[in-house]
This record gives sequence, C-alpha cells and structure tokens, in this order.
Amino acid sequence: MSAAKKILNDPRNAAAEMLDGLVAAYDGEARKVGSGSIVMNGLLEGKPALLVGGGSGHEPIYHGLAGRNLADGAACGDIFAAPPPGVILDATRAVHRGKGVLYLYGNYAGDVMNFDMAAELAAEEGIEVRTVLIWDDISSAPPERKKDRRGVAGLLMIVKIAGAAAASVDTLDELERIATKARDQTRSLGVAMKAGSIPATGKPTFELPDDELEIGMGVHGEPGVERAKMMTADELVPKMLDRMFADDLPLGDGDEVVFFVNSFGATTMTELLVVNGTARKILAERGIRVHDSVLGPIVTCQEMAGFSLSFTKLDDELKRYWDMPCSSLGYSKM
Amino acid sequence: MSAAKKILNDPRNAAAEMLDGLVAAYDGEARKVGSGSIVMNGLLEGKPALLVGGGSGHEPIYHGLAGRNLADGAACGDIFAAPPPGVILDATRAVHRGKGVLYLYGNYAGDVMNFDMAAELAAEEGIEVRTVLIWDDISSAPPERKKDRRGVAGLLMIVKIAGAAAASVDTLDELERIATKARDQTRSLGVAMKAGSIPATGKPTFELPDDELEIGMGVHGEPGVERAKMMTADELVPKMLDRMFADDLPLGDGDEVVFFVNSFGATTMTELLVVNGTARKILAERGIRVHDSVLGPIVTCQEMAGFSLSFTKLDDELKRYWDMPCSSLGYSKM
Amino acid sequence: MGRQSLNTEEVRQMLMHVADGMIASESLLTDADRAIGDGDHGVGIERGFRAARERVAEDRFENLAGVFLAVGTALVGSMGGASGAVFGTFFRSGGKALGVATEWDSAGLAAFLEAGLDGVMQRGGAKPGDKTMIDALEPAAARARALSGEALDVALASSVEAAQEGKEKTRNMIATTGKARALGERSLGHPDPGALSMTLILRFMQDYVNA
Amino acid sequence: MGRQSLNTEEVRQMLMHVADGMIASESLLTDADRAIGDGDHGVGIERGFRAARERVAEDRFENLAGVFLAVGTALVGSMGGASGAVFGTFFRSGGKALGVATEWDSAGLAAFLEAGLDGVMQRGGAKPGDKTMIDALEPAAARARALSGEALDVALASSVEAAQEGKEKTRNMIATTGKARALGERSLGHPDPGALSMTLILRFMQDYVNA
Ligand SMILES: Nc1ncnc2c1ncn2[C@@H]1O[C@H](COP(=O)(O)OP(=O)(O)O)[C@@H](O)[C@H]1O
Ligand SMILES: Nc1ncnc2c1ncn2[C@@H]1O[C@H](COP(=O)(O)OP(=O)(O)O)[C@@H](O)[C@H]1O
Ligand SMILES: [Mg+2]
Ligand SMILES: [Mg+2]
Ligand SMILES: [Mg+2]
Ligand SMILES: [Mg+2]
Repeated sequence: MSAAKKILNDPRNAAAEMLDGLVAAYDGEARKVGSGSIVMNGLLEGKPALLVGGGSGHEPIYHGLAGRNLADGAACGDIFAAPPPGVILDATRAVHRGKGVLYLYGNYAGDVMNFDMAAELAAEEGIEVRTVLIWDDISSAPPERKKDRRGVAGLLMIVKIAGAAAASVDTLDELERIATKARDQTRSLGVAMKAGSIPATGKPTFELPDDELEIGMGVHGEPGVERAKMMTADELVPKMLDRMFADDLPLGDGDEVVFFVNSFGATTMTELLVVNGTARKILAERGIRVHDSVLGPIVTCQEMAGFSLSFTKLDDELKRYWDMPCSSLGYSKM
Repeated sequence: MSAAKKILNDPRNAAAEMLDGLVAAYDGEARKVGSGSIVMNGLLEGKPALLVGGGSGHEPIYHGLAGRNLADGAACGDIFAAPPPGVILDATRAVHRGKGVLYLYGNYAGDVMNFDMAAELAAEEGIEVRTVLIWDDISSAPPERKKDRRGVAGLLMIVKIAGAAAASVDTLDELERIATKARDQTRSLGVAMKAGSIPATGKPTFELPDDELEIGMGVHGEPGVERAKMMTADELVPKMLDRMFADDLPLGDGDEVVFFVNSFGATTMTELLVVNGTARKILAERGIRVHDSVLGPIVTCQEMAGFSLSFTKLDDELKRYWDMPCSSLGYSKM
Repeated sequence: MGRQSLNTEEVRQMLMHVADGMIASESLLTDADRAIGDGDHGVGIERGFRAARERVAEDRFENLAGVFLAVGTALVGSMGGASGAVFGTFFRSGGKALGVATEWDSAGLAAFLEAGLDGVMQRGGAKPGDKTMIDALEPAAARARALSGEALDVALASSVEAAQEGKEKTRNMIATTGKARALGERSLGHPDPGALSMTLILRFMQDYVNA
Repeated sequence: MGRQSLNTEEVRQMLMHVADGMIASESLLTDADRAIGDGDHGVGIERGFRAARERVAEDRFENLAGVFLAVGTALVGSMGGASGAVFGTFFRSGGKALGVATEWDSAGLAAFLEAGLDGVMQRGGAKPGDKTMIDALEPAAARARALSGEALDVALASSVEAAQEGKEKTRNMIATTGKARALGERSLGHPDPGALSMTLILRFMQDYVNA
C-alpha cells in the first residue's frame, strides 16, 4: 500500500495547525485557549461547563464538537495522544463559570491519566470537576467489565445530549446525571477494512490482508474481535447488529433510538447509505424506531476505511435534549 | 494501487440501494418518488419548488441536500450518470405546488440533456419549469466562456441559498433570480491527489503518479489545469487562491463570503483544517471577511483524495438566506 | 448476392444482437471513457442495452419504427448520463423517420441515420468536430445516403467503415462538450468513447446482416 | 573501578544523553506500538524528550531532584497520551524521593526507581503483569534495591538487565490496559512498547555512566 497523499505542512506540527484552522473555521464564535484548546465565546453565565477532549487526528471530533448547545470547550492532544494536563487545565479555567466543570471523554488510559491530573490541579484552584467516561465500544470488553471498554463513535450522541443539557440545567449534579444516562444508553461497534496512518510517521496503524475486514476495530486501529473475508453489506450488517443486540442494553419493540452510521474516513457516504438501508430493515423487523439518523465521517481515524454503527436508546428526557438545535463544525442540527 | 475495499451489495445496484438508505435516513421527513428520487414530505403550499439532482456517487450531494429550507426534492441518476428524464419528471410532479419548478443542477452535457427532456415533458403537462445551471468551477473554462464551466462544490452554497429562498418567496421569478445571483457570486477550484473508483468497475477514474497532484481536477476526476509535484498546504493553497482571485468575481477589502473547504472523499478533516488555516491567513491579508465557514466531505467523488476551495460573495439578501436554519443529510444549520 | 433488406422481426433480432454486443463491450467503453471522461460510459451503455434487450425480447412489433423507438425509449429511460439522452434520441429520432415501413433497406438505413443525427444535434447542440459520437454518425449517415441505391449489406458495410474512420479522426479532435471537455488538448490521441459506441452499434448491425 | 556516583551536573548531562537516545529511538518505538497499540508511542516519546532536552539544556540545577523533576514536568507537559502521564510521573515521583541530595549513587538509584514505580502505579492503577512499562520498571527497581550497596555503574548495569528481562517477559503477557488492551491474546508475542522505552531509558543512563 503506498502512503496516503496528504496535504499538510510539517506533519509533526499537524495537530497544532489543525487547531488554528479549526478556530478560524468558527468565524469568531470560538477562540484558542492556551496551546491546545478551543473554547466557545459568549458562554451563558450561571451554567455548569462541559469540557470534552482527546487526541487529535479524529477530526471533526473532539474539538469540532465545541459549539452552541454542545461542548463549551475541548482540549486537544497531539495526533492520537491525550492532551497534557496543562492544556486541559487551561481549558478548564476558560469554560468554568462558577458552577463546576464536567469532563466528558473516551475511556483510554492516557486520557484518564491526563484528565485526572488536570482535575487534581483544578481542584487545587477550587474548581469542582466531575468526570463521565465514554465507553460505548462493545467489542472491547464484555458487559461485566464496562469500565474496560473504549469510547468510540457513540460519543457523538453523548456529547450532543450533554451539551444540550449543559445549556439547560443549573447544576453540575444534573449535568453529570444526564451525561451518565446518555452514556449508559449508548452502544457502538465498528469494522475496519484498511488502516489510516499517523501524519508524523506515514505508517499505517495496522496491517490487514487485501481481502479481509476486522469487526470491532477501534478508532485508533486497535485490534478487534473477528477477522473475516470481505463481505457484502447484507452479510456484514446483520453480523454487527447481532453482536449489538446481544449486549446488555435491551432493545426491542417500540424502543426509540438515535442511530448513527459513522465513517472512519475513507469509507464513502455511498457505502454508509447502503449500510443504513440494510440496517434499517433489521431495526424495523425488531420494532425499533429510529427517532433520528446521523450519517457521516464524524469520528474518524485519518484515512482509515471502515465504519461503525451506534445507537442511543432514548427516553423522554434524552429525546428532549437530542432534539435541541445545536451548531458546531462536526455536527449541527436545525 | 489496490482496489478500494467497499462495503456494498451488488455494486451495479449501488445507486438504487444508496437511495433507499438515504430515504430511510430521513426518518419519515422524506419519501422515495418513482425509481430514483427523494422528495420532502409536508412541503409548504403556495411556494415555487426547488428540484436538484445529478448522478449518484457524490454523496451526500445532490440527493442529501433535499431538506427543510433546502431542496424540495432531488432526482438521482446512476453512479456518475445524470438521471433519466422519467425520473426527473416524477420528481417534478411530486414537488410542484402550482407555482412552477426550478431545476438547479451542475452544468454537464448529460444533466442538461436529461433535465431539458424532462422539462419538455413537464411543460406538456402544464408545469412551468425554469433552469439555473451551476458552473462554479473556474478551472474548466475562462470567464468569457462561463457556460462551458462545470458545476462543482460551490453548489452547496447555491442550493442552500436557493432552498432558503424557495421556502420564503412566492414566485418562480423570485426564486430564479435569487438562485441565479447566488450562482453568479460563487467560484470553486479543486485539487486531486488520488483517484476514486466507480463501484461497478472498481477502476480508478484517472491515473496520477504517486508524487504528483493535479489542480483543477473535476468531481468526476475530469482532468485539470496544472500537474505538479506534491507540496505543502502553505505552497498549494496560495497557488489555488491566486487563480481564484484572478477570476472575474472581484473580491477585496471588506467583502464578505461564505468559505467552503470540501473534501473529495479520502482527504481527512485534519487536512481540511490545516488548509483552512493557511487559506484564512491569505483571505485576512486581502481584507476578505468570512461570514461563515463550511468544512467537510460534502461534494465527493467516492474515495478520491483531494479537496476544493469555494466561496460565495454575499450581499444582504444572500446573507439573509444563507443565515436561515436548514436541515438535511448533507448540510444542516442551527 | 447480399441482403437487400430486413423485415421488422429481423430488425428486432438485429437489435437483440446489437444489445448483446454492446453489453459485452462494457469494459472497452469504460476504458475509453476513463482516458478522457469520467469512466462510466461502458456501465451506462451496458445498463441501457440490458433494458433495451429486455424491452424488445418480450414483444413483437408492428413496424420498424416501433422496434427502433422501443430501443430508444428504453435507453433514454434507463441510462441517464449524456449517452442516455444521446443514444436514446438517436434511436428514437431515427426510428420515427421510418414511418410505417416494415422493410428496412439501404434507403431506410440512410433515413434512419440522417434523422437520428438531426435529433442528436438538436438535443445536445454539438456539431461535427466537437469530438462526440456525431463524428462517427455524421460520416456514416452521409455514406448511407450516397449508397442508398445499393443492397442493405453493402451500404451498411460502407457506413461502418465511414463511422470507423470518423471515430479514428476524433483522436485528433479536442473535446468541447461532455465530461471530456476539460481535458482540452490532453484529449488528443484518444478516440471519443461515444464515437466508439456509435461505430460498434453499426458494426453489430452489420454482423447480423452478414450472418 | 566503576563510577560510584554522579553529581547533579553529571546527572543533567546523563539525562541529555538519555533524551538524545530516546529521540533517536522514535522509529523503533513506533513500530512496537503499531504491533499492539495505536502506533504513536515513538512520536510521543520523541516529542517529550525533545521538550525535556530543551528544558535541561538551558538550565543549571540545585540538586538531583531539580533535574529529574524538570525532565518529568517537561514530559507531562508536552507528551500527552498514556506515556506522557506515565513517564512524566515516573521522573517526577522518582525525583521527589531524592530530596535535596546532590550525588546520585546506587542507593539513590534504588530510591529513584522505587518511588517512580509507586507514582506510576498510583497514577494509572496498573500492576505488574498488566503488560506495561511497570513490567520493566518493577524488576529494575527490585534489582537496584538489592544492589544498593554496590557502585552506581554495577547497580545500574544489573538493573538494565532486569528491565530487559522484564520487557522480554511482556511478550508472554496479555495487555489489560492502554490501547493494546483490546488486542487480548493477539498481543502475545510482542513486547510492550512502554516496557521497551523504560528499558531504553535505563540503558542510555548506563551508557553515560560507563562512558
Ligand atoms: N452534446 C452531445 N452531443 C452528442 N454526443 C454527446 C454530447 N455530449 C456527450 N456526448 C457523447 O456522450 C459520450 C459520453 O457518454 P457517457 O460517458 O455515458 O456520459 P457522461 O459524459 O454523462 O459521463 C461522449 O463520448 C460523447 O460521444
Ligand atoms: N496504566 C498504565 N500504567 C503504566 N503504563 C501504562 C499504563 N497505560 C499505558 N501504559 C504504558 O504506555 C504505553 C503506551 O504509550 P503511548 O503509545 O505513548 O500512549 P497511548 O496508549 O495513549 O497511545 C504502553 O506500552 C504502556 O507501557
Ligand atoms: Mg495514542
Ligand atoms: Mg457520467
Ligand atoms: Mg462518462
Ligand atoms: Mg500508543
């Protein structure tokens, strides 16, 4: 496989230049804080703050989910690397409006350690920080060991709902409760066909034979749970959904979900739509009602080919927050 | 180059299955009409209709721009092929509410012939049809021969503005006038690094040496105006903007634009953001103010690597329509 | 002694043969379009002629116009793209010119090709020299007119030659319409994919007539 | 007769040498992380040790703790990722244990490694056997404690051996933390990238001491 042809400047500087371009894309609605964060301007006073973040290279998330009725700010690390504590602390100070800060991010050892270090520093400054970890990837551990699961594409729904809640509620308790509920109601499963590469090395993050795919592969190309020969959408999607239905979130007749078909990068929207067609037939057979669909490359891994399926099971409260309009680089809703 | 690994069913059936998945993704807000069209439900009565369309394979456009305050419907052809007249006619009947229909689509021989044939059939049924052709690609002909230019990524702004107008104005005249103005104020230029492939053949639409790029390449991989060695964002973007500034749309101090950085597919959002950073510095130096930014893979060519820059110069009227909220698979705005 | 003419049923069979041949030429036509266009010409032609084949396989037709129109309508309705409109219009306009005739002779061939050419030129506005299928069709129509006193097989064979020569000349033309337009000078050296299709259509007609 | 100890300036120079060595190991570490993780370990280590090198190149330090803390703080502040927290914490916790000492001997080595190990385990919650850098660090610390009466060079050489053996044993472990966790059994056979880094850090210290 020949190396991806990327238009960048110094690849080692990609994350920093990405952030500058991101802030510019907000056209004055957001600003850069410290060396690695984006924070929205004009935040509502008297509200608990929502801070997200993680390694760069998965654009538009996480930093592209800073937005109106979305995250108040995002702390960005280098490509695939959690942000350092100092970056997170700067962002924490900038989003804080006296009501505490919720850290909402994916459950990776690096992120947990760095965000925890930042939380300790923030506490020393009298800023109350709570943490909700995102662990929606059912392939990364069995349901009993949910805390060992990775955070993947389902973060979109969790951050969307938490962002709407952050703009609506008055206490950190409430925000934490709602974000936790959204997290607990969300599941994802991915499949990969071809590796992406880190700009600085140009090397693919994994190797996969030309005629194979891998179910359960993570958004950094972490290995999955099943390798198989390439197959059609009608063969693959039921396999994936069966695994999801077998997880511990009961989903059946009359349940309502947000359904998200995410591309990891190179997989085309044409494919996502074909996959969606297959999936929707199966959901309909089970009586699962899709309240809203999202399709597109939102949680990506550079030029990796593959996609993931995610759903969040809604109750009235989650639905109300899901339905609120929002605006960001990564996801907007009228 | 090994063939792209795509998850589809019968590749020759990709366009049809894509459309079914697309309609499903609208969760009841839109329906399939005839064999190849998507039409929004609950259209406002008494308004002129906006119908877009074109070949499939560029998802999310065109059909993913059917939406609220966007296109009332879209007629889809097979991959890279204009829709047949019968498909367009079915969609025309479905969107028509007694005030006529505006056809708004890219200036390709195939689209023009098929839409014209449909317009003749519609006229026989007493439906008034007007046509505004999109020809924003500055690389495809000099300004004097604008009618020879292709329609590329700038269609996003033109359809967005026309869609907002269609929901607001009362006559086909007004809609045609506003769409024409948006079209006349829009310019685009692309660059490609690697070909996409048509699902049915799996063959790349063009060949490009591993270390070269081509400026001006079209969204079907049509050849461009300048081949060069791979270069950095800081080298490439000024080259592209210089060509755009040299075109016949005066752009300077105090002018306001919508600026759109579009990926053709495999080019990552990371790259788009780096490119945006470079571009915004140059725009700022010229005193051009970006009223709103759009970034992402919206006008794509399967897994083609490359991107395009587009802008629409705004006046008060265009800005008002641009700022209206909208909702669709391809582009939404709070 | 060659074939003087075909009756309606034979023309139907001929068009089935043309359809089979065009379907089998997908890859050839795709490659031609990859060189100077968007690489979908073969796929479109295949889709169209599958629909046409299905359409004329099931039916008996009253006259020549009926069967040519059926093919054209199937192409227009199924192909889309430039070539759906162009080749659909070619068969439809050409067919209409045959009125209620039920025997296709060399005069019928000339009438068919000339009316088809007119229809295509009206539809798309291209002229000879623009590097389109017109550059194969126009010399073929002229040759058929010149030989409209001869036997059908003679006139057709010569029209194929003219089309073939016309197609070859498109190598030296710069495309001014369709997806190949932007290629400008770089389209030089490559034949136009639609001109290749036009030539093949006539060649498969000839194969049937000679068989 | 080997080196008994290093003074603060020598430790600073040693850490410059470690930084150079780690920067040069980028590709090795990246490949190790590609095999079982997300392929960024080398890039992170390089970024961190460039920052650390810059930080200690400019400055003179009062005592050992100062220079180790400076390295650790530079790693935490620049690297991010699991290894930024882990290796930063290692240098910071280890450094703090040295109090105001200005001579680094084998007892200081043991104190440094033990306290570093404690800090890392508290920070990330991993234990020996989880296939992390702890599996190189823990045996190295134990060995240094056992040899804390010997000369620094002797104790360090033996600690490097212990780290190396520990790193090799990670091949037989299944990752339960970090990006490699999901690999499960497939992480078998590959050493842990962080354990490799830990071993290299000690190896470059040894190179300086022996030089
Ligand atoms: N205006 C026109 N008049 C006649 N033939 C045309 C015209 N435009 C395009 N063509 C023919 O169509 C062919 C391309 O067909 P095809 O690849 O199927 O369509 P598209 O250009 O829509 O991809 C060209 O090679 C040319 O011969
Ligand atoms: N909880 C932990 N305790 C100690 N070391 C850890 C822990 N988690 C990860 N590591 C170490 O970090 C290394 C991975 O570092 P790196 O690739 O830079 O970070 P990331 O996993 O964020 O990509 C692993 O090989 C492992 O040795
Ligand atoms: Mg990482
Ligand atoms: Mg085409
Ligand atoms: Mg074509
Ligand atoms: Mg790593």
